[in-house]
Amino acid sequence: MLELVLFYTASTIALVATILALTRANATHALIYLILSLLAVAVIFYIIGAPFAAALEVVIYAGAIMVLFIFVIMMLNLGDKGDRREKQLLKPQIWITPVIFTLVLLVELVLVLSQSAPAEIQGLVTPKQVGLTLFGPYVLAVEIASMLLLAGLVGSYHLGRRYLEEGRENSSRGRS
Amino acid sequence: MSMIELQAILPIIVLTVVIVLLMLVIAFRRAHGLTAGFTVVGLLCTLLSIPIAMAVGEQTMSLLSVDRYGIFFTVLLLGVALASTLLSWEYLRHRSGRNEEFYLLLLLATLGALVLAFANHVVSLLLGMELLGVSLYAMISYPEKGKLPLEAAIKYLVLSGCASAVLLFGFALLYAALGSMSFVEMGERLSAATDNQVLILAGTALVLAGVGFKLSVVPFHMWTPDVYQGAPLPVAGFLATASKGAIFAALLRFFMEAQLHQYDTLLVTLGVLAVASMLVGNLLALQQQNIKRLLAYSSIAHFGYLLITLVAGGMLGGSKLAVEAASYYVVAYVVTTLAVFAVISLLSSEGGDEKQSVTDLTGLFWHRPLLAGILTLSLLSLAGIPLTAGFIGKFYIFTAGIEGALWVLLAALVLGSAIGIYYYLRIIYVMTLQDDNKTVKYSSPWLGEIVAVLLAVLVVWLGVLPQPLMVYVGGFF
Amino acid sequence: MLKLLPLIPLFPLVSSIILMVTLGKLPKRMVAILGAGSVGMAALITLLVGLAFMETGQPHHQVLWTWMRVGEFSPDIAFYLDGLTLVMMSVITGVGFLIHLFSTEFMEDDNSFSRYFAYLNMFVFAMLILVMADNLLLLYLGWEGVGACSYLLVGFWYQNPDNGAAARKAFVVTRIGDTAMAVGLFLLFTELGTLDIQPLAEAAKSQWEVGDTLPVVACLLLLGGAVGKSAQLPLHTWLPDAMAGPTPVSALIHAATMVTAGVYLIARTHELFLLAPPAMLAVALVGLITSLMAAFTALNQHDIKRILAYSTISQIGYMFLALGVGAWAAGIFHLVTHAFFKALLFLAAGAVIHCLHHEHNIFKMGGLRTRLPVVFWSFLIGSAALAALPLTSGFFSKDMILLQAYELPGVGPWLWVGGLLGALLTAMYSFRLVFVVFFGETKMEPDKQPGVRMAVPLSLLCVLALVGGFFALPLVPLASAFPVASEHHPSHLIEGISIAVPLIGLAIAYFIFLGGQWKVDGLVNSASGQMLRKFWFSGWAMDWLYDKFWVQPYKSLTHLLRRECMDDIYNTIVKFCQLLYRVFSYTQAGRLRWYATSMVFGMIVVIALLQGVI
Amino acid sequence: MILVNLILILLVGGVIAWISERQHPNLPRWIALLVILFDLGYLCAVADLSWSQIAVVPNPSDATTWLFHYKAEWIPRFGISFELAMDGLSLLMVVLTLVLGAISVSSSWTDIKQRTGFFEANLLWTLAGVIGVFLALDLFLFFLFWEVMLVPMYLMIAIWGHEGRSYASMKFFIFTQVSGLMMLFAILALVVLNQHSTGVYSFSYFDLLGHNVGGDIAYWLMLGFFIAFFVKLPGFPVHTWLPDAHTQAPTAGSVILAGILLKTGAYGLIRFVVPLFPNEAMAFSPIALALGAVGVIYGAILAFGQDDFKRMVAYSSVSHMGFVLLGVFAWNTLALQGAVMQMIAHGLSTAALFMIAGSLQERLHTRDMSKMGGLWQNMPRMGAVAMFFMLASVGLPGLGNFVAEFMVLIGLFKVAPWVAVVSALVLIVGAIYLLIMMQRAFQGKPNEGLRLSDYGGREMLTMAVMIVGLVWLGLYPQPVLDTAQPVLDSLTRLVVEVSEAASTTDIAGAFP
Amino acid sequence: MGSVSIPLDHVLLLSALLFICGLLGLMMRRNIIFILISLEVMLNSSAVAFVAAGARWGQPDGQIVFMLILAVAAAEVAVGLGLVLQIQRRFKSLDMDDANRMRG
Repeated sequence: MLELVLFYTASTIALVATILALTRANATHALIYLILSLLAVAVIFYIIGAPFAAALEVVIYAGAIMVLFIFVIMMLNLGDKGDRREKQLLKPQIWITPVIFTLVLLVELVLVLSQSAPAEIQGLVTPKQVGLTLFGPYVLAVEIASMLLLAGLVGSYHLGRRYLEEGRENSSRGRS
Repeated sequence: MSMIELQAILPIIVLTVVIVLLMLVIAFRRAHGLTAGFTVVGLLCTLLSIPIAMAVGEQTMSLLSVDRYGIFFTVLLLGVALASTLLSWEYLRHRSGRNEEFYLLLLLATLGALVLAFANHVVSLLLGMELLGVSLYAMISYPEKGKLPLEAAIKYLVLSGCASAVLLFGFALLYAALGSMSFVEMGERLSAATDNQVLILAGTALVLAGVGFKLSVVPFHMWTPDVYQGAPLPVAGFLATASKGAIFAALLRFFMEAQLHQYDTLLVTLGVLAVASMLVGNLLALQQQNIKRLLAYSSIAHFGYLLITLVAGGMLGGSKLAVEAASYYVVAYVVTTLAVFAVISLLSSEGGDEKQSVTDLTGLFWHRPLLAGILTLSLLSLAGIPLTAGFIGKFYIFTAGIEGALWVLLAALVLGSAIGIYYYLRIIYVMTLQDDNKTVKYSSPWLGEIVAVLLAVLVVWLGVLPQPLMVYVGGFF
Repeated sequence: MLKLLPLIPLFPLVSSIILMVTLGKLPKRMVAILGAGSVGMAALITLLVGLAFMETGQPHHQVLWTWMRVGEFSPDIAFYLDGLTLVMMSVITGVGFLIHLFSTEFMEDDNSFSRYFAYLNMFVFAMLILVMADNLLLLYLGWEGVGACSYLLVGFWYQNPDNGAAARKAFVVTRIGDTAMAVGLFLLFTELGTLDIQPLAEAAKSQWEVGDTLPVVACLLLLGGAVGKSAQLPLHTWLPDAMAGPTPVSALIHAATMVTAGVYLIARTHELFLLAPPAMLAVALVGLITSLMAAFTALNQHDIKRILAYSTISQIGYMFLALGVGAWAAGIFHLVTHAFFKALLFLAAGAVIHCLHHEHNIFKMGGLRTRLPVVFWSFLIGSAALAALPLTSGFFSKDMILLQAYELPGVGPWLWVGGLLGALLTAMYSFRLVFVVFFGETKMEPDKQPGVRMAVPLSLLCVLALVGGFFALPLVPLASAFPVASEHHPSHLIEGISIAVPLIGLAIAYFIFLGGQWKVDGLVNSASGQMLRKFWFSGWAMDWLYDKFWVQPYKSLTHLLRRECMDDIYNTIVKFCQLLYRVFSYTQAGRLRWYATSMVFGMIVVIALLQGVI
Repeated sequence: MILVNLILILLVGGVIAWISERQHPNLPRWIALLVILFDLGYLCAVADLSWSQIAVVPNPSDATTWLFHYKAEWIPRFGISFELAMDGLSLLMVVLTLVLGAISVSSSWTDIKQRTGFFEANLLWTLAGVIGVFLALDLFLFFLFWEVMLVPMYLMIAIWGHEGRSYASMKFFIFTQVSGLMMLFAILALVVLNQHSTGVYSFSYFDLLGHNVGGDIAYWLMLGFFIAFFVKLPGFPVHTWLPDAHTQAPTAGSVILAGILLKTGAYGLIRFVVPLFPNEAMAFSPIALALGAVGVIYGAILAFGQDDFKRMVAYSSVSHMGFVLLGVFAWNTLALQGAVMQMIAHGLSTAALFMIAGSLQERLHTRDMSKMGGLWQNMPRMGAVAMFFMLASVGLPGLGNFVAEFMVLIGLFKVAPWVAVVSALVLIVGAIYLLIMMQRAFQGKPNEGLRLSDYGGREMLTMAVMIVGLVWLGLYPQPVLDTAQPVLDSLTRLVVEVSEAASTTDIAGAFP
Repeated sequence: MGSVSIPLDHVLLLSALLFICGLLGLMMRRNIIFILISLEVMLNSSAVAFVAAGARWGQPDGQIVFMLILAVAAAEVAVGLGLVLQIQRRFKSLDMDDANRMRG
């Protein structure tokens, strides 16, 4: 019972936090809400028997990836000046079509899920199991994922280096 | 993993090793020619490893299955990568900036494509797709000047990420309903499953939407022209051929192994998407003045044609003819499209702005007859004129469609082709115009020209003597 | 001797080809010798062949080669010689030769002398083929060939657009008839399985009964062809305009030979017509009405050649009348005499025109009797024969026709009365012409006199016109060709009336146009008189009618269609595609949010489709 | 192998002509001319046919009874082979193609001044494609030639055409291509359905002749073939590509288009549509005949409305080719022979008219007849030649066109008298536009200021060939008729057999 | 914890809701940072769905996919943020509505 209550509470928090995150004008605020949402999701993972996933959610998602965002936001030094235009969110022509579409999609998905055969969560999957499987049948996936990360690395390196180099050029030009 | 399995995935291993080595090479010495040369050698080594891999016969592993089908696409994709490398070299040679990482990204993307060709599992599909995608984001935005590549890259990144999420969500629903992520097992459970049909269909729909995006099928096609236009020419070529080809290969395998064809509504959906792609794609290209955008629209239409084979395969209960048709068409499309991109990219190999407008081709027939000839040939192949690969492809689709009695789809195919001829011919016509103002001396990018000529030869060879390839692609699944 | 038959058309053909190929490089003298000489040779051989034929009297059939053979359809290039053919050939080569001779002088000053003879020889060739043909297809070849030559010659002086228009009109209007004839040939072949004239007649007789529908249809179609070629109602309008050609051409083609081809055709296929009495009646009526209409019109014209043209129409009407009443031989007889005197008249008119600075208006002439005596006498004799004054050639032939018409049970007497009226009018207009041109005061001085090459043919034709009918010479060979008419002599009263009527006409003409005793100005100048006059002058407003109901509608139709309305269909498709292009292009707005929205839309659609909701 | 060589010679000749341009701009012309003449000579010398051979009635489903037959494996996966065969009909068409090919080279002698090499190469390749169409008896191969010949033709119009060439060439290509796709569709459906009943794929004409596809679907397949050929023919209302293409093409292009390319459509009707689908074609024939008659008249009416000389001739082609349609769908020997004759005669006469139009344009730089007039004065030779071909087009007996039209009509009259009567009206309307053409261009007041050169020796020689040809066809067409006769006999027999078989099993009643 | 029975539907529903939130953000926001955040939300939602599905079958596979999704997200975000830096420099704006040079 407790789990159920916990689950619904966490779900509500996750949803509300997400909605708040996506409606903020300020990027930093939004990120905070998003981290809140991720933490709530981690709770849910824990409840449905995936403690390893819950840990990763907190450590990597909320911890590492979100920090990336925050770094960039800080680097860009985003002030309030960019946020003025976000006020347009309130204009109907901006939100009416997306909202209608999402509502339709929501109805579709809800209908689908409500018609699916009832099934229940089986229970705990221990980190050990996960580890064994990961380095068993999925060992190749790990290797490929490493390559994926390498690709991300090389890509961001290229882009970021350019950013830095150009920034240096600009500043030097500004100086001279 | 057993040795045999390792031997079977040797191409992937070799390519990975090459990537790592290339990184080291770049780290030690930054030299454009060296990097490109190393890339070429690496790709050739990968190609050479294929016979070794094939020596152990077909191997099905938990994530990858190395079979004739996968090998076939591997060869194709490696070929594309090889050609793209050479074209990129010609293209980047006269452009400033650090070019070495480009080849790294190219190889990473190729690796992703290879994984897709072998993927028989949701996880490998996901990883292959993402590896391909992430490398492409960087490749698209590679040029250091200009806003368009950035715009293209961010559009592609956001939309592709969205598509990935949709695809994953769909797979999650399928997984929730079936309890397995291996295609074959999914197929087995699918035919056994009686409940949860709704969930399965919803999952399939989302998967279709995700893959449809990557293949730029209408209505998920919007990104295509913008990304093509913004991407550097060799990248656009790679995107149009390797990326789409690999994803289609994976989709086809998923479709066949998971036996999705038992759902009539799926076939109807595919049919609707096919018709929409054929018509909208061709119509959008009708008066397009930018060649890259035009090719983007044309590729939308071509994937509409390709979907016909899936529908036909479904109607016929997964017939070999449909797979054969699809495989052949992919090859024809890839070779032809690559040839087109090769020519346009070579025209822009002088450096400076890319030759993107149709009017840039004015009089090409008279000052660069070789390239113009190749371009004409390729355009005719895209239009499906006989003696070219494109015609045999279309022939296959027609045959498959007739076997499946898909009259409406074939009617749309005829209609689409009719519109298609117009814009392909328009380019050919522009090339034949007299343009005596141009007295510019062109350097001759001979390496790239060799690639283009080889591609043209392939286009003709596939169109004139298709029998060997037909026999090969007839043996899948 | 009979084997020489193919040589007859060959001479003019070869001559024509030589003249065409040399393209006017030959000296005029050579051209003249070739042009006239070849026809002369043809005439000579005709004479020889004719004599040989008269010895036996048996029809001669000669196949040159198979033209085309597809199954049972196998028309040959073959000639058939019987009395009818012989008569026609004689007229064509004989009169033709004289006219050629005349032309050598008449056309001497023309730049296109060689072209003229090339055409004229070609015409003689085609006309000979027409009459010698053994089958209807070959006949059709000649038939069209003469039409083409007529077109070429009418438009000979091509620099004047009016001549071109006249030539086209001649060609197209006769083509209408030709088309009917062609359809007739289709019908005959489909029904009877052959186009060879003799077997055709046999087959028709064995397969069809008198009064069947099919022979009537077939004969009416053939009549259509004849009507077109022979300028009968309602396809007569081209002939007066065809006078735009050189006058000897008018003499040869539009008086003596080609325009009588229709008569020949009907005579040739008379065995078919015998199976179709309604068609026969139609022939007679067409002939009679045309004859009267043309005569009225001739009375009102003031162009010398147009008068003769209407006169020709009128006379051919007589021939049709003859054919229609079954007086085959009489019809052909009139054809022959008509060829003599009408050729004479045209040549004489040509001489007048030649000597009077190409003046055509008779009211600008006058008093030429003394200025051009040879021409005057020629004209007088010709007119006399035309008016059928007793003892001239025209008298005998026309008399025969009228009498045989009278004989016809039923409508016969009515036809006879009509014929008489025509005869009266003929006498009136022909002598009106003579009186106006040759008598009275001289209004214009001739600047030259006809030379020998003009005078000789005129003289010879004078003789023929006078005595050509005297012995009923042409009737001899015809005897074998047609069923013998009953030897029943009508009463003397009838005969007497027939003789008197032309004389009355002559008298009326005298009183009105020469003596001036009868003042008809008041009558003519009254409102209704003017209207009638205009009506007659315009040839009963036929041209106007055709223009209004055929030419103008056709022109507006072509004008309407010329922009190719079928393209509108395809252009609409193209426009539609372009519209779609613009619409779809508009969706490619370049906005990321919009693209994402479209993806969501796609997802909605795909889910709905897969769940079978849509 | 003879048949393969026939095509190869032209293909290789094209390449040589192209290359030779570098030596001298005049060289390609000579090479092209010699190649074509050599091909013609090769056909005559190597083929070495006697009349007794030609007189053998070929069995439509047995290739060995044909004059020549060549077959090589090509794509066994689908039962596609490289199969060429020649019978009397194809022989006639091939000879016509080569003769008109030589004529078109001559006609473009001075017309084309730039890039002669590539031009002649395209010309030769077009000819090769057309000959391929006339010889191919594997349906796949046939389609291949059918499509491929468009490309060089397209280039000829697009590169060397007149002011509106972009539109015209595009239209030409799209019309033929789209209709070709329908044919491809029909071919494949036929093959697949045949495969369903026999178990093997085969594209061979000889195998497919006896297919047992019946019912509605056969009717649709017949339509697929029909549309492709009908567009090419061209028939009303899909003829509209023709006036544009013919008008804008360079002279040689017009000559080839009108003289040869249109004939491929007619050939296809005779060779494929009716023999492959006898019952369906016969059921369709009322519509086809109606379309043919409308086309005949419509073309003539529109020709009258044109100011553009070439456009007028183009519409006259529409009108004349309507006769071919009539002849084919009347489907008796007489009408068929007429159709074959019409193909040849029209080839010559229209080619000549286009050459005249081309010469006029070359000299006057306009095709507008309202700007001409009185040209006879300046160019009597051209005038005379024009007059001859005008009369030939009018259908003057003694010339080829008459024989053709008469046979078509007389054959048609047996089958559909009223259609024949309506079509016969073209004798009148046809005369109207041709005469007015003559008037507007050559007659009337000459423009004194013009200094125009008349036809020279080369042009007169070319014209003489065609004049002699037409006269020969008009007066002694028997050799042509005899050559085509056995083929047509066998085809008509085939149709009769099939329709008799059908009437016993009463399949014919299956159509609405 | 194995005793609890949380209906799978509800977890999936949650993930669907999150997913739709992400989509909505994607469709409505103009700031590229927010668009990337929306993307993360969507990826996360599908991760939730996978974990739930894995839990439903008692398999570790769902969690493994989740981990891989983490890698994917990391890689995408890395490149994405690199792009954001460049865009800020070139366009002087993060508003994606400004980046619409290519159209038609």
